[in-house]
Amino acid sequence: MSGYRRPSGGKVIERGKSITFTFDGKQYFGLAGDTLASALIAGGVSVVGRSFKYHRPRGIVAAGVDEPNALVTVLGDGAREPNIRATEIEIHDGLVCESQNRFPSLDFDMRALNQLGGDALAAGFYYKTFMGPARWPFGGTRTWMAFERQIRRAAGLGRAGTESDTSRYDRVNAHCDTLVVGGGKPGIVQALEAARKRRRVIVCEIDPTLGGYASWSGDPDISAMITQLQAMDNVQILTRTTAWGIYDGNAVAALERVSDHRRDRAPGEARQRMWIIRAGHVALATGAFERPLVFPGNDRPGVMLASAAQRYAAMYGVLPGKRIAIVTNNDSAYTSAIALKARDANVITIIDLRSEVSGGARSIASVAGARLRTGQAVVATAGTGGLDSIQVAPFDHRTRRPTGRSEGISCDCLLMSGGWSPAIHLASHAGGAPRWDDTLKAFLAPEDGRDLSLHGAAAGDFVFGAGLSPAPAPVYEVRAPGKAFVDFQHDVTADDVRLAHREGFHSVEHVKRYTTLGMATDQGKTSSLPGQAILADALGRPLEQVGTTRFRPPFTPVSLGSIAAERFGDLHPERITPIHDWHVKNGARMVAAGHWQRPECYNRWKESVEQAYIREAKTVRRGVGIVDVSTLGKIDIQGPDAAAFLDRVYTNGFARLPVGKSRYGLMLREDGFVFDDGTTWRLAPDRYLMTTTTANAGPVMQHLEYYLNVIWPDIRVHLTSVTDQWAAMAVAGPHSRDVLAAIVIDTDVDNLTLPPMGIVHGRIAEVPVMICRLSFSGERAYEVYCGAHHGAHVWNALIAAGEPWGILPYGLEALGALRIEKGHVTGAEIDGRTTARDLNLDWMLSTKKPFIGSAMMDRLGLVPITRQALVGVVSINGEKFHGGSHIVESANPKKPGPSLGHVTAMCYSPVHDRYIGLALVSSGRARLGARLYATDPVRSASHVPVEIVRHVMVDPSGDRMHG
Amino acid sequence: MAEYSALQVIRNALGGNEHWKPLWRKPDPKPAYNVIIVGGGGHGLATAYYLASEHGIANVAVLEKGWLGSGNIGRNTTIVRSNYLLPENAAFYEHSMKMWETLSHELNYNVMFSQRGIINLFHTPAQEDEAARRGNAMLLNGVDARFVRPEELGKRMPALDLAGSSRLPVLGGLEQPRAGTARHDAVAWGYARAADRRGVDIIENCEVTGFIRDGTRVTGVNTTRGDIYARKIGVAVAGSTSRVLAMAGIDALPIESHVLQAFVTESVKPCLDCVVTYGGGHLYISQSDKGGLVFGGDIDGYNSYAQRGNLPIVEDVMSEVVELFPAFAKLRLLRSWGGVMDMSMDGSPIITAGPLPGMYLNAGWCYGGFKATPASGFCFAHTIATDEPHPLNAAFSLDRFYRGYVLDEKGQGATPWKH
Amino acid sequence: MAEPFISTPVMAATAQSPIADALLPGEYGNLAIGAQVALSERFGLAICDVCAWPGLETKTANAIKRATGLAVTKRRDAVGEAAQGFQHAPGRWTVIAEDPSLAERLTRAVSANATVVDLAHGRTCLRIAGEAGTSVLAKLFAIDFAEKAFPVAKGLATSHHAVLAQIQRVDAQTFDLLVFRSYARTFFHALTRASEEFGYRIVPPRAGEPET
Amino acid sequence: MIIPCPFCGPRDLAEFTYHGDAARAAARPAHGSTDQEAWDRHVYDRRNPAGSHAEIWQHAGGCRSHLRVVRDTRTHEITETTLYAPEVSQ
Repeated sequence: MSGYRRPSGGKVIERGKSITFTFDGKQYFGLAGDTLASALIAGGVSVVGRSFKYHRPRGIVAAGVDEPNALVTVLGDGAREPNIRATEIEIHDGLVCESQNRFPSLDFDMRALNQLGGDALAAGFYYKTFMGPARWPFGGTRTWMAFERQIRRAAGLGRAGTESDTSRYDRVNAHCDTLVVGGGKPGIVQALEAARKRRRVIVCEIDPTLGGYASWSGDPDISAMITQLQAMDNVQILTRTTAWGIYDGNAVAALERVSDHRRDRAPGEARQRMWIIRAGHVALATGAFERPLVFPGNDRPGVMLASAAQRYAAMYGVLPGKRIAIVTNNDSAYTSAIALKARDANVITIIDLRSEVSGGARSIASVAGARLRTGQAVVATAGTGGLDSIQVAPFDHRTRRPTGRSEGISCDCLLMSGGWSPAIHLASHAGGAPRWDDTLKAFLAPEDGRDLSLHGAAAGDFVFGAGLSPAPAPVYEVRAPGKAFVDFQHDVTADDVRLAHREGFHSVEHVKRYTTLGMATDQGKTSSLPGQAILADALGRPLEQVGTTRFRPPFTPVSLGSIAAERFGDLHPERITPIHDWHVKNGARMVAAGHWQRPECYNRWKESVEQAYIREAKTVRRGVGIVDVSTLGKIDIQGPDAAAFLDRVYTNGFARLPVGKSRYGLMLREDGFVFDDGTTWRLAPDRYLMTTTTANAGPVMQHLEYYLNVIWPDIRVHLTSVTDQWAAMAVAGPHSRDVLAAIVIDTDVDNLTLPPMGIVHGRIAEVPVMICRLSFSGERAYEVYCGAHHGAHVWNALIAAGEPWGILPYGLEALGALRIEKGHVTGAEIDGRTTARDLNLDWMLSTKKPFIGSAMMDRLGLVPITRQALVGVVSINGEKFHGGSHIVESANPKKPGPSLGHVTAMCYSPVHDRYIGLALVSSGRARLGARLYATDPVRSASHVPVEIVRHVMVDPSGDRMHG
Repeated sequence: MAEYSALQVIRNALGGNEHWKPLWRKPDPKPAYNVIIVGGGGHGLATAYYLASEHGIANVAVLEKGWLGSGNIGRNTTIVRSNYLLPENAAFYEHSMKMWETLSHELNYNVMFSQRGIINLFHTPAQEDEAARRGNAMLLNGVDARFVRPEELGKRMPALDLAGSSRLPVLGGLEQPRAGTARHDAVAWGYARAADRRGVDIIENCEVTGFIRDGTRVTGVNTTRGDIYARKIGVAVAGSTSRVLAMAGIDALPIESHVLQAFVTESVKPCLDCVVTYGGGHLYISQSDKGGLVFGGDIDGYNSYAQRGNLPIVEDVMSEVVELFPAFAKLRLLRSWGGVMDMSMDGSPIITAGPLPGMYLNAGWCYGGFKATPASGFCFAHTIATDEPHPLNAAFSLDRFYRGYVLDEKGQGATPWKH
Repeated sequence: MAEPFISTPVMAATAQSPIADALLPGEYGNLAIGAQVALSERFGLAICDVCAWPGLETKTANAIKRATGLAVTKRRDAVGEAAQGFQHAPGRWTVIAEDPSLAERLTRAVSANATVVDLAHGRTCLRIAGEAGTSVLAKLFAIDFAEKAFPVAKGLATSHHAVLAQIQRVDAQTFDLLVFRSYARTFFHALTRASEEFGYRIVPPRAGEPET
Repeated sequence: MIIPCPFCGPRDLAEFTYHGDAARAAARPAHGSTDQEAWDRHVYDRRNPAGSHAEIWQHAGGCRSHLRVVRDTRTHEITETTLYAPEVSQ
């Protein structure tokens, strides 16, 4: 193409402010205000990319978001950003971009050989071949996968990076009475009207400046209107902002390109910002897209939309060629012709597919100095690299075919106009079917009753000038030999659409899926309607009955980073206990438990995790240890019916629990399976403190709230989450009482004052504490609760007090080892599929009262003794086995036979001096004493003989705990 | 019609592709059939195909209210896997997997089943044990499985952030190497063509508006194209199950309809060679042959028939993609869409005779229906033809819920939006 | 026999703020036109949740008024010199005050009309003040911060993803945020990050309050 | 989706958790009922209508109230929202 910059003109560029950028390694110059596209056209570049399938050279077709061809990769701050439309990149010094989908170079692309495949590569050819023989060695999916590898390499557009994207994305919530999408004239009119009524208004404009079509078509009123709008204090104007989706309740998602157009960013400034705008009313003034025409060779660089050329001339002072021809089916191209002429363009001819052309159009053609050829069509284009000439022939618009001999016209730029399609995308996101307007030959927005309106061209209100008609002739295709493209990016031709029809694909959705028409990065903004028209022709039905495919968010592609916004990397929410910093300072390996961070173990002397937890567990069994259990869910339960409420939600009784005592409780789901467990403390006749597992704190709270608010509103109970109010630490081991006795004041902690499950109040190092004698480990143990802000202080005091007895902190792994030895269940066993009986907790199922789940827990499938039940497993020869191993009967690891169950948890047991575990094994109780195998073929290939034992493997009588 | 082959493609190309025939006929409905299948999606078409091919019952009509394959068969994220924990599910989905491996040949239509592997990432020691439990279950059930260590993950997925946010580093993954992706629409078209070739009538734009009853027995359907009678009527309408069965007077089922969104980015050159799932949330992602990253997450979580979802899930899913692959922050979302899922009360499907005499039900696929397509059709055809469940679908009965024999792969109980 | 704590006042000598390490006084971010927001922690406050029994909401509001001097009613939240109170759920108030005996006074005042739960340790109170305050908060919360929708003294409950938060507007440009203590550190991090583009100042704790 | 919480005002979907059909909650068998069939129906069967659906949502990320929301499952249009009161559904 022989585009060039005029010596004057260009509304948005700054003459004299030269910008240097790099494209495919070569330096170019542009002007401030240029897009990459305008700068490349001004620089005489015609080939900007290669097409998806045939790798044909492609140039710039459009001037905005509808651009199908000119996609480049921006090489910014480390992370590559592929597939960005050159028409949307504002150039700035230091911009580096490269073309895509070409090898080895843009000018010479080996994969252009694909074109030699010709008709064999027509739509859907891959469904019919590449299957290979049905039998070995190339049977199954082998053949296809070999071909697929090649296909994948050839497909795809730009290349994604592998380096982390370090740029910042923001998310902002906004509220307004009226959201105006589109800052062209109709949008500004809507915004001003709403603003004058003192409504809160937000205006989103996709371009850097307001004005839209009015601006580049030279509307005399537009500057004043913009000034007026900018002066309103109740109007927020967001430029470079694309509203990309409308969701339920008029929640509109929009992307603001905050600083992509600059090299430098202020501290904290985002690259892009996602707006979520909740609008009372949405006014869409999104304009319309000009359609291309489908004729052989219409994809040659140098062929461009007429309005795009007009826009480049007006906004950037750039003309796309020295000899310009125009082909059209409607009057709007005449407006473009005269506008180009006004900017010194040489418009040599206008080829109109229509045989009848209005007087208005004729006179414009003559003013523009262009020879008017009515009833003619472009039947071929020619040129190397760019466009040199076109072939024009008489045309019958009913048959869509040329009727006579063609004539060559020398030109370096061909502008096309196939009429206009209103941008109704956002209005259709709710799913309503667009309505066909047979006058405008366009789909208009569905009426779906939401608080949403359309204005200007988006509503089909086209104004092309005095005496010009808004209605195109319903002909979009010239059927002549040669590839005529409907979807430029995806290389879908008119013949492909007809082939799809021939093969029985008669729905527009079928044609889209079979040919990939409209599935490219421009989402069919240019290709949809011509494609549908060709299908309608093939079906012999009016376009109205063919319909259009469904519009889906986003309106135009948006970066994943902008939608994820602040929600990744170091901004992930994380919960820490009051003692967190101590853990970190003292060598804890922290591990995630839901959002919580918990110590896994405290490594010393380069110990392994296993060495550390064994040491820690031994300390608890022989001396005394301390563990941070602040993560347990805690719920304050108050009210006259608190006891009755607990009796309903727990399987066991709580009404008769004395004040000052706690009890272990079990909850079922309504369907009879186990939901959660924990201890609940009675602090007063009408007040309990419930604890839940760490993982289920939230779900249990919601469960209780649901029953209180929805099912049993008469029960007078208040619930408050106090998880964060209390720091909690368990002191466990034979010397635990010694440690407490040494430091707790204001209460005794002897066996009489503080028996198992008893609760006392006292103070530790001045801090009021509440102590409950509870054991998860099976040792004598106490849970010390204090106000969370004092947690670290009390923890330190306990550590200091425990020094004479060698107190050590222990982490999750040791906690796990201790509980496995004792046979306590956790989330690994309460996995949503186990019953109380499965877990040997049937003793907790009260027969004296109903409770949630009691009606469903005795169903046929929940009671057979063949169900998997909780047992202990002990390694017979001392060999290590693993959590997640399955229990099998066969000694042969190669033929393990069916699974009888699995190991839910395992550890090295200091007490037994060997590896032990808990397992859910079918008919578990009947297998006590059996010798089976724990097999782990997927991970460690271990196949370890184990003995099935009772699940309580330490101190079954409870003497240690109660002593 | 001629078999599809490379030769055929070339021969036709030389003829300007003028001689290709429709994949399926467009017949008018006959007054009666042996079997009517309501629902022209993957499962319905597969059922019709296997009725004809396995049971010799070709006098079959498939009724589709819109265009063929307009439901979930064309809206899913195309993943095929059989990495299940529970033996009943494992047996069924593994059978399906084996059928997938030969499906293109069986149908003489390339469904592009690509066994690129699926990797479920794990991030904590507890998750590692969970993964081992599942992986071992798979191996013991005769399904392929292996552990993948971080070094290999890094090599196979250069953009994967192994360190994660440090809160959830990648400790490894459980891979099913034989799993992969297939071209979803092609499955519908392939089954439609193959069923049609065996004489099945595929009738599009034919909406069922009621059931014709003889006492309790269902003997036909009223449709927008007239009444059609049949000895047996199979219903395979996924998210529309409750709606359709309500016409037969069934006012409640263990099913809720929920919307699941799916997403695709712009095409890029190959950068993700397998299917990956994130253990720190709910995300599954793969790259299509065209180059787009295809992914999805949780269902939106409220009853819906709208085939579109809302922003909270969109944001959740994008944040998880970027969490795993920070480089992908700069890739761009091209399109999102929604499908209506028939969420069952335990997350597992229903393939059964009933609930009325003469009626057969295939439903409850949650968001796992695509990979089940061949086995679902195979078992449903068996159930319809023989009035007995195939051993593979014996556990997928309707009364299992009430009897307590639930197949709760996720352990979430009767909370369908959590499965 | 055990007796429930009515409250566990925050004792300056032994208490530790979860964000103490992050509260480094100074100015950060984009200071091209100076810091446009000030962030601080109001540490050591008494914080209570007061929940009325159905039908006794007015009596409970009156009791809060008696105990704190705050002009709260069933319909109005209040910001006073020594205390603040707002209804964050039907019949349910958050009351905060400097006075450590707040919980006891409230418990006495509401008697059988309501229940009181001490949350002095369970919640972290952050204050954000300044011109850009609402712009920062709009990044974190999907709440309309316009004064018409969110007038001075009003308080409400909302959330930033997993983090539940209660927010009270203290004056046109000042907000108090109550978040769960365990989330306070990451939340404060998010807050500072959201503030960076506006420039922010971390205000040191007032004299008499613990510094670390 | 925006749900107008009667106490808090319009709030984003993200602040709410779903609890399903309000009619089902209202029809829960009495505590202690041993009518197995009634429990089967309650726990497992759903009406799942396409159209107007009265359902329960909890404003878990706000005031934590349970709401009764009438919503069209085909369009997501919300026509009614009240604080949940059991008598409403009966």
